[in-house]
Amino acid sequence: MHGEAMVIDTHKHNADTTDVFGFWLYIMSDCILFGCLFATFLVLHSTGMQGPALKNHLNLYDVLMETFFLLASNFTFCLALLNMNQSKLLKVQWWLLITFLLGAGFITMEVNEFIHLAIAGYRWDISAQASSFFTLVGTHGLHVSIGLLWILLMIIQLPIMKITQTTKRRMTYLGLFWNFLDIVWIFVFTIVYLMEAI
Amino acid sequence: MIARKLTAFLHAGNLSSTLTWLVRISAAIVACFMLLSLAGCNQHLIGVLNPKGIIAYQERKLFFDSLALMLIVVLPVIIMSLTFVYHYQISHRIADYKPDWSHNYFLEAIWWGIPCVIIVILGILTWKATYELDPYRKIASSNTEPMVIEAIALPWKWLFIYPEQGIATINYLVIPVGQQVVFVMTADNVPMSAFFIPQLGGQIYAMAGMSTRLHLLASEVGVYDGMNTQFNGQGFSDMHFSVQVVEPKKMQPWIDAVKKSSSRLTDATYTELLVPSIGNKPQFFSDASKDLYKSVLLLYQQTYGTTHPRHEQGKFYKD
Amino acid sequence: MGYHEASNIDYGTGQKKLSIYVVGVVGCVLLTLIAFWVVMSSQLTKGQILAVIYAAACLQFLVQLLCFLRLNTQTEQGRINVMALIFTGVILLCIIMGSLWIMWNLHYNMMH
Amino acid sequence: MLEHLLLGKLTLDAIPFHTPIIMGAGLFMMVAFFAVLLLITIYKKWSYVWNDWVASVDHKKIGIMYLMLSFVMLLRGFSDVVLMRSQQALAAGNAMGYLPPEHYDQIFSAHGVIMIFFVAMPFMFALMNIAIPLQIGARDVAYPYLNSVSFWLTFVGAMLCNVSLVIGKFAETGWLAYPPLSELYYSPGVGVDYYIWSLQIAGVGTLLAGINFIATIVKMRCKGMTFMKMPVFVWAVLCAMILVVLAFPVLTVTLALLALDRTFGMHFFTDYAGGNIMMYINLIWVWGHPEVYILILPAFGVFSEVVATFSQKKLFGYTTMVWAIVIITFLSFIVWLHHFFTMGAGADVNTFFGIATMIIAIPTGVKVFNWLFTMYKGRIILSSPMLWVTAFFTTFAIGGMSGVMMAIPPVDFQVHNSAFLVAHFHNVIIGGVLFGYFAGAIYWFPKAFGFCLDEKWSKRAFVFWVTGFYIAFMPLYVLGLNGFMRRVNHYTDTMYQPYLVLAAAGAALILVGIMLQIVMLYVSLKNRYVLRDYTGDAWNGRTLEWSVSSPAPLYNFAVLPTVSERDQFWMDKQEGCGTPVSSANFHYQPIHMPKNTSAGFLIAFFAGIAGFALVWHMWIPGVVGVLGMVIAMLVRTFNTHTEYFIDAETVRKTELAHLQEMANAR
Ligand code: HEA
Ligand code: HEA
Ligand code: CUA
Ligand SMILES: [Cu+2]
Repeated sequence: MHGEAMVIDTHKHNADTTDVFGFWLYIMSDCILFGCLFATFLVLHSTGMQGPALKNHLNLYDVLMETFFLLASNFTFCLALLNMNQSKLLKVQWWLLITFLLGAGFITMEVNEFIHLAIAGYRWDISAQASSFFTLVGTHGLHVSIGLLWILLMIIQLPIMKITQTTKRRMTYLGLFWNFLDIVWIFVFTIVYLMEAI
Repeated sequence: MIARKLTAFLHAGNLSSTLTWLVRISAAIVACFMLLSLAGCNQHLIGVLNPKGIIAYQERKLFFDSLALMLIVVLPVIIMSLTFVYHYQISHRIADYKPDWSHNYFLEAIWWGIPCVIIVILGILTWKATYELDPYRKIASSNTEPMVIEAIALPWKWLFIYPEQGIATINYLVIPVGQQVVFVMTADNVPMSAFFIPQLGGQIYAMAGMSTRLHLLASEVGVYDGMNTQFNGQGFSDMHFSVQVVEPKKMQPWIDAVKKSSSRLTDATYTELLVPSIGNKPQFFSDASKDLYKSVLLLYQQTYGTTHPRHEQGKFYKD
Repeated sequence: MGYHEASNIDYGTGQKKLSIYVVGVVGCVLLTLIAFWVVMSSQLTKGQILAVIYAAACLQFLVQLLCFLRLNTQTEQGRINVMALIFTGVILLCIIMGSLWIMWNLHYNMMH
Repeated sequence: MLEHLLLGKLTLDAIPFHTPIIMGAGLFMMVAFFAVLLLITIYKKWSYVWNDWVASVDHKKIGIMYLMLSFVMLLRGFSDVVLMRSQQALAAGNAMGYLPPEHYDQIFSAHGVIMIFFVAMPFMFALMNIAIPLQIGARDVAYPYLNSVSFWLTFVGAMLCNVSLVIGKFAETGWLAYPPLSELYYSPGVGVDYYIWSLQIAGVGTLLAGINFIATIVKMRCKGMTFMKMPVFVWAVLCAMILVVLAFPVLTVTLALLALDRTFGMHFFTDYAGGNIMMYINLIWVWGHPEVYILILPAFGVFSEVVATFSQKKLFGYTTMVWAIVIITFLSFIVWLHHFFTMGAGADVNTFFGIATMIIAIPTGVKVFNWLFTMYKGRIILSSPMLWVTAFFTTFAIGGMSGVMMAIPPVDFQVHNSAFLVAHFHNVIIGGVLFGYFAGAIYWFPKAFGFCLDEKWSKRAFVFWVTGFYIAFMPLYVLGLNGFMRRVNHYTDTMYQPYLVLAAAGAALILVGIMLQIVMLYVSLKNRYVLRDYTGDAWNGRTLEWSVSSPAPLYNFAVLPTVSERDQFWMDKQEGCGTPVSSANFHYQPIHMPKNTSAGFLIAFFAGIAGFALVWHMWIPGVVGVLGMVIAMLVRTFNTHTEYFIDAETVRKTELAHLQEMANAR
């Protein structure tokens, strides 16, 4: 009995891993969210009713560019994490900034594409296929934008709060989130863009 | 034995009043089920309990078969729950108390096993019946080719088109006895609806831009109630129609009579029908276009952009 | 245990190593390019193209899981994470495949 | 322009001045609301209410707030029931009753939504919050702050749903808002938007709570409590929460797509332009079927606890119980099509899903048998929780049986959308979920409030509830088989009327039951000193929550317990060392606890503003709401002082006081 009482506080000692586990669960639920969007996209694209085709408006080289932006940002974020472990605050911020820029590049290109499509007459309210395209890609884009805000927040917060258990944990979350978005993009790239182009 | 136990329940002096109530309740349930089965011979019944078509007969049979099959376990469960609660009450001071007895392979095997067996039997029944009674499937026991009737759900009324005869009706169906009929259906300017004639057989949804089918075969002459079962707005409760099952030889005279009707199903009359209305009386049209059904389907399949193809037909809801 | 040991908290997210990240990024770039090339300029049939791009996507998914997310079963937390992922994957497959199967059948029945 | 951005579609016309019933109800609610605010002000309780409740992150208090939310919503849900039942009893033949379709349609839609989302779900979370951390020997849930966010989101969702009563209207579409009926073309009003946004907000709250409880159960169990030593309630909740995390995102997506259709003219579920209504129906049931098992699994958990406790016997077949729950969890994801057999997917699909559905009867049946044999050779104390369990067996067996019958597609073709279906699901939901939660509420009431409920009134209420239930719903089976459909506002065939009058009488009996429950609450509150539970172990319980005082101290356990057996507390009591900490000069330690925060309330508050603004297309308030949420979250992230210590002396005093009380009680 006495021995156990010496443990100051079990709540605390679990807290960090509990936290990340919770975030992991959130990501699992996000997987389902994207899964449903993919299913809807596939269903709406496989029925006979077509409407205007997306294929004619696509520029796949741009999409390839976007893919590489996202991939590169993922890599730079990992570098930020590496430096976080070695407690090099300035370098962490530096890599975060690069990550942010790459991500921002991705979003800019995507928004650009959307505007182009809309101008060319492929608007979200023209057909179910268009709706599902804009919604699936847009939801991913929204997630990336939230990720960007979060990266900004970390860039500001890190010098204030320094590298502590708390900020490390937050960086771990953010890493999971950012990575997850890249994984979703693999499937967006394949299912939405490549399949459309065949 | 069970009955004796039950009466013992009711008369036992030390019984708490609550328990008495419980027993009365279960008696009430039994009464309910008796009522159900007795109800079968009541001529006023208009549901599946009083079937007038091949499909409905089989569906009722399936209903009672599965009920009987399941009662094999469910009745004992109900009886056991009441007896156990009664018997092992602490006030009864039964010496037989085994606070740690919590595991027995044999017993557990039994209650995994028996439900499994029942579900396997039920599953096989289901498998066969689902294919046999598939609404898309021609009724095998009849060697006639099905007569085609196109049904369009309109805002709170049904339009029936007899394409081969070139006539149409509102909320009124006449079909021959002993001959299978296939209803091909869709909806226009109304949300998803469902077509159902309980005494003849099951139901199926009708949706705009899509075409579902339902095979039925009436086996007795009579007048039956048909209805929409899927809630589709304010006029839902009144979306009933009348089904006349007649001798085959009476079909032609009726068709001829309708053909003499002065109103024809033109584009203009159809447009009027698209306006929401509740509780329509039967109407008859002498001349119905063969392509109407197809064109309604296509309209929904081929309209793109932001305006609903029927946006001119007036607001669906009085807001 | 207490605060002092906090530095080796078990996030279940594996060890961070530059070399592995580099392998990951190179792998992903290659797989992306392969898929892209197959679509844009190869002479394969449609079925074959589909097979290749799906295979590339799945492979890249694995590469990302292993090299970036550093998913592993070395630690307790890691195992729980993997389990959660697998269960989610199974359910996701049920939902997506089930929906497609159902919708395909409905559609088939309603267009004929 | 500015006016449009500020007020959107909202005008004074939105308030139904011309309908006295609604205005009366709305006025009553407003008066009650302001009366409460006034009372708080008069008694100068604002700081107490704000600091100790609104800002609380204590799972015990959040549990109580969930319970109160559920109770208030029950009154709304039941008033809907009274209207529906009386309308259907009256409107036969040429009579049209007193509710025109546009009201009646809102009423059954609101009833379904409120009962499922704002009565049953909060009730479930109430029981979970009250019991789970205590049962697994933890100080709190994994994320106390998130717990508060979840509660307030649920609360705000419920409020948004109720605002529709006074400002605008509610959906007239049924509780699942099938398109195209719920699309802008067929439902141009704001009803469906209220539906979407109140469920969206409450849904996010539920999802977060689900994550929270999984993390709690997986990571926070006390030493020695392996998975196979958890109480069955904990298992049931774990699985239900897994269902939440995997199913609720589907609801979020489905409603979001519908919202996109309605707000931005997209075409996911329109009946033209390639939209696919069948996909909505498919998706909503991918969520909807697991949802009903989310409700029933915790009830199964409660039954397991209650049966074992009141039979004073170990739960029979623990391992199979757990496996049954796990199997049900998985199966519930592959049966959703049974809700639309009649859509016409063909025999292949129908057969598969029909049989998959039936299989669920096997693990469920196993559970029933295990409960039965827990009672067998036990010593049953017929307290009111046990009475509810007793009633559950019969009711659920009937309801489950009718469910299995509908799992046979050809049978379903006949009873789908009929009163038979209505009878089925009230049978399982009331007889399973509600009876179970009632049992749980009475069982854990002393743990949450420190005193027991009055047994006599409790039993009286029980009798009326159960009889009322059978009289209200058995006639519906007969009606359904006779071609009486659900959601009808009136009917021409007067043959149905006697059955519907009977059903209305049953609902009246239930009403009496509910009133008796309120009397029970009142009487118990009045006699709370007599009914006080000094020992902390009101029922001679088996699990850890009974080893601490009632109500549990802020920190739950002075020393986190260690277990080596399933019913550790029961075993300890058998060996005569019931309370873990029994020595007065024990060496207590300071305890680390999360601080209260009003961030949860604020986030939810702004979410409510955003939701209301989205309903009415008020873009400026919408932006304000969203920004408010984001800022509240950001500010919270900069706050590093979120925890504090309860010093050892306070712990010691609290514990000694409890020991003293126990000694006195003896
Ligand atoms: C949890 C779910 C739930 C519950 C409890 C109930 C309870 C009741 N329901 Fe309801 N009902 C639904 C879910 C529920 N219902 C749904 C989903 C629909 C479909 C809607 C649609 O068509 O779209 C429906 C539809 C529905 C209809 C419409 C049928 C039709 O379509 O024609 C009717 C008709 O009378 C009805 C009756 C009743 C009655 C008499 C009760 C009463 O017997 C029960 C009274 C119960 C209570 C008043 C609640 C009990 C109290 C609590 C749970 C909280 C207690 C809290 C504390 C003690 C802290 N219900
Ligand atoms: C808590 C809620 C709950 C629960 C637990 C269940 C449980 C079950 N439900 Fe129910 N159901 C609903 C809530 C619930 N349902 C709701 C709300 C709807 C309608 C929604 C709407 O349309 O608005 C619905 C609708 C619904 C339908 C659709 C009908 C239709 O729309 O046409 C079907 C069809 O298969 C079905 C089947 C089942 C089955 C097979 C079970 C099984 O899990 C039951 C298993 C239990 C038992 C079988 C009893 C105990 C077992 C034994 C005593 C052992 C022996 C038994 C056998 C061997 C058979 N349900
Ligand atoms: Cu309904 Cu295709
Ligand atoms: Cu279901």
